[in-house]
Amino acid sequence: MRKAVALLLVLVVGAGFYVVLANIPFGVDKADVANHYVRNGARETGAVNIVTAIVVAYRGFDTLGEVTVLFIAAVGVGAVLLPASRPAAEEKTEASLIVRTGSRVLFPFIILLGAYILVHGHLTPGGGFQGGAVIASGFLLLYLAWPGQGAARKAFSAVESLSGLAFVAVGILGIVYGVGFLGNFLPLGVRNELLSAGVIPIIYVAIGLKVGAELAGVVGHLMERP
Amino acid sequence: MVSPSLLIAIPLASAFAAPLVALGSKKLVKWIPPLALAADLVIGLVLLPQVLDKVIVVSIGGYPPPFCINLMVGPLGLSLAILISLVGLLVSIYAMGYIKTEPTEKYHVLYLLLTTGALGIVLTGDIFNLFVFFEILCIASYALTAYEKDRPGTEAAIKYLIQGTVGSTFILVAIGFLYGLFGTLNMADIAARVPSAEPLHLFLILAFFVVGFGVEAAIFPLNAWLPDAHSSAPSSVSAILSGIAIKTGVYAIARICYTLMNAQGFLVFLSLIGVITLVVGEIAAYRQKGDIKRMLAYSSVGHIGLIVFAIGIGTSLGLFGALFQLVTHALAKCLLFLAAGYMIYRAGSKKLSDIEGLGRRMPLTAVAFTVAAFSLVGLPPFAGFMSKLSIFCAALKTDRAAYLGFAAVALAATVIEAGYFFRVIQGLYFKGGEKLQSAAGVKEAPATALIPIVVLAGLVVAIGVYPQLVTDVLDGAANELFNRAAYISDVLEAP
Amino acid sequence: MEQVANYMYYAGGGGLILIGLYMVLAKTNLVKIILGLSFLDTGIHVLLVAIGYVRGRTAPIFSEGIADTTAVVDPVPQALVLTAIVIGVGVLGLALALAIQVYRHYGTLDVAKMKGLKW
Amino acid sequence: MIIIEAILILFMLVAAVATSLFRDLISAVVTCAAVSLLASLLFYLLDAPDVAMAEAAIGAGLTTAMFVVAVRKTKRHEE
Repeated sequence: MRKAVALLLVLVVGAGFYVVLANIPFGVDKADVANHYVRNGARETGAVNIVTAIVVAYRGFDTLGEVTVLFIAAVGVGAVLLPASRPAAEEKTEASLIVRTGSRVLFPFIILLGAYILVHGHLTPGGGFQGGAVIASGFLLLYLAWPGQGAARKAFSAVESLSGLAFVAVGILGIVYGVGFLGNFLPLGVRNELLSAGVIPIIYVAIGLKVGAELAGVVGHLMERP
Repeated sequence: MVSPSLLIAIPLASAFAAPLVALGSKKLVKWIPPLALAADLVIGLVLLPQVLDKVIVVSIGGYPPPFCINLMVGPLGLSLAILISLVGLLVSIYAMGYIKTEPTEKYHVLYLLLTTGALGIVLTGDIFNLFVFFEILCIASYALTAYEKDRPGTEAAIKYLIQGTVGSTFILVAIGFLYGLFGTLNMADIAARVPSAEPLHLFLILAFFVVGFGVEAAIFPLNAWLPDAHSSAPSSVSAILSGIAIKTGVYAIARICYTLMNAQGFLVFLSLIGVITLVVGEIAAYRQKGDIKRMLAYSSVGHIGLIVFAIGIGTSLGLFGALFQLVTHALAKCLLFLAAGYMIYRAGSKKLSDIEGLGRRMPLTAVAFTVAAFSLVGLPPFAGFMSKLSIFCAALKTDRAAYLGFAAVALAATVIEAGYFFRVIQGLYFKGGEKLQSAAGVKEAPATALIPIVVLAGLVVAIGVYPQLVTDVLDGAANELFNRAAYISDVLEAP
Repeated sequence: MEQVANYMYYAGGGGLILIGLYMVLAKTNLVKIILGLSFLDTGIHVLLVAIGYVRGRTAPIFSEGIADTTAVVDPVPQALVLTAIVIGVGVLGLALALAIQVYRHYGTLDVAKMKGLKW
Repeated sequence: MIIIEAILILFMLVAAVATSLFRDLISAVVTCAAVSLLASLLFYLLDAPDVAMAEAAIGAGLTTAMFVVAVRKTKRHEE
């Protein structure tokens, strides 16, 4: 019964998809506002990766909202799970020697890779989200190797807070400089150089640290709590 | 001049700072939401005269509107933002003493971000940005519903999360389709291009939107999560969910139907959904003889139905009535949940039979509860009377048989509503005398709870006696929603 | 063949959404339902990126050596999807935390066996 | 080229159906990760390298880890 109703609803929704999608041709240029970004994005923002230019400069407000969503998820996972009882956490068996040694060797490289990705967000594919996710997976490795160690919970929440505040502070500095919230008030610099594109690298590093700390926090909460 | 973007930046920055403050002292965190929301309230009130004169369009990022996200600070957005800050401020004061389950610092952060999400929804002028803020609101409410970590709360939260996420999916699909058809995400820009599209496609996209936002607004038949979530959450959370969160869903539906899509043909259908929701909600509330919060939750479903019905009338007067009802219901239902919260806390039970007779032990709380209940039923001289009256006037003025019929049904539903509220109030004052001897410890709520309760009760009476407090602003707001050509030109021709 | 080439990405994304929707509606195991939610997300991401794709163009990155006039695909849906992916992982994390909590209370992940509140 | 893309999409859908059919939740989670990985390949083919990276790191990596943790803390088999 439940399955039949579900199937019927799915079919109705599918029919709706079909009707609309049939009218949106695939692989054809229908971009309108996007053409402005493509033509002027690199010049206006200084970032050669147009996706980064959109994510951080043109639609930076979305990104601010979206790191907030992740922040809520990290706080919320901590709030809805019961607090970890200390003895239970210590009972866990340690991982094997291979895992521990391996993660000790790999961890710095993973963090380095993550940092590279998030610093070069305006020049190459990648950026804050991807770099942050890589950093978080480095911490996932640490959790696996040393379960129940609590991996510096306070440091995580401090990084989370500071990078979030840095993001908002850069936005408010925009108001102070008269270019509006989240506007760019720094010189654009030379294209394709690491220190170019105004506030984009600053904001993307803040996003990367925040996303990394938050994802690591979500995974950590899930793994540590009973 | 203060920048309206501070309305969102201040609560966000405060929420981000809260974990740092918590590292120093956990006691201080509970002061953050009231302070941030008070700052917002002040900014909103300062901007109000200016906005009533001329709308403010703020480009975020410093590029002209179709190319970046803009805030549309018009009479509608700003009046709702003021309502959200006001209600949010009062509930946050209440929560300072009410929330005792650990980790309290996380509660306050989540609460502040929930209100931030609501503020973003009403102020933004970009459809994808609206989705992002909607997600902020939803995720914060899922987490807060499960905050007590008890059995009903957790179960209600997972139900709410599943249904809400499916709803968000529909919204995102609709946004994708809109982008595929029009190549833009700015609401004014889309609105300007809508006439070029085929009606069938627009109808389907609108249907996806209404289903998506309808989950949060709890319109029938998407309201299954609401009674559980609103009755199982802590009372301060129920208050903000019933007062603010579901209203943002209604706001989004109204904004999309009027400004974005200009869906005149869809409005009768919307009214029909509203009336069905109203009847279902009120009947379900009447049948709740056990749990007072569940009864209040179903009553919220009913009132959402009434607001949606008024939105569907499709005249400027109808929109005015809808917004008026939205404001009065937000104030009154928030008050009911706050008052009920401490009655439940003192009586130690959610059962209607156990709070009987509390009227003599907690006089102020009980009087406030009565005021709010009378306002919701629509008795003069309380605020609810004026708002219901304007909705029925608007429905009668259309002179269309369908709306006259709907209005008659809605009136009948109001009678049902009066039935169950009078039952509770009768119990509060005239029953349970013998039980009170044993419950000698039951005393009045503490000051942190009484301040918001008394202020809200005062507002409900003040608006009822002197409706001009809000009618001028709401008139402007209704006109903003009704006059989409002005909206488009305000945004796209902004300097 | 032409038709297949034109609509296969839409079919992939839309199909994933529909499979996810079916799992959410028909399954009773909470982890399965949450897996369905994850498919809903992934499906939309594929759909959105496919809507922004333009044949015969390159990725929207003007690195050194690539002229500014190079034709690129639509970058906006990609930016939206980046945002949506991160939102999705937040929701999933919270959902799984709640599922663990539900299991602690009920000892089962089967939503049909939860009698606390009406489903 | 189109054939390869079509096969990838088909694999993705098959993996998704397999996820819904598996009784063993760990297997279901692994096929779900496969769906994410194939989606990330599709993003790459659709000229979206940024999205491909994010989907591979977040969708296939971290989400899978979270699912595995959740399944380990609850019950492994769907009854």
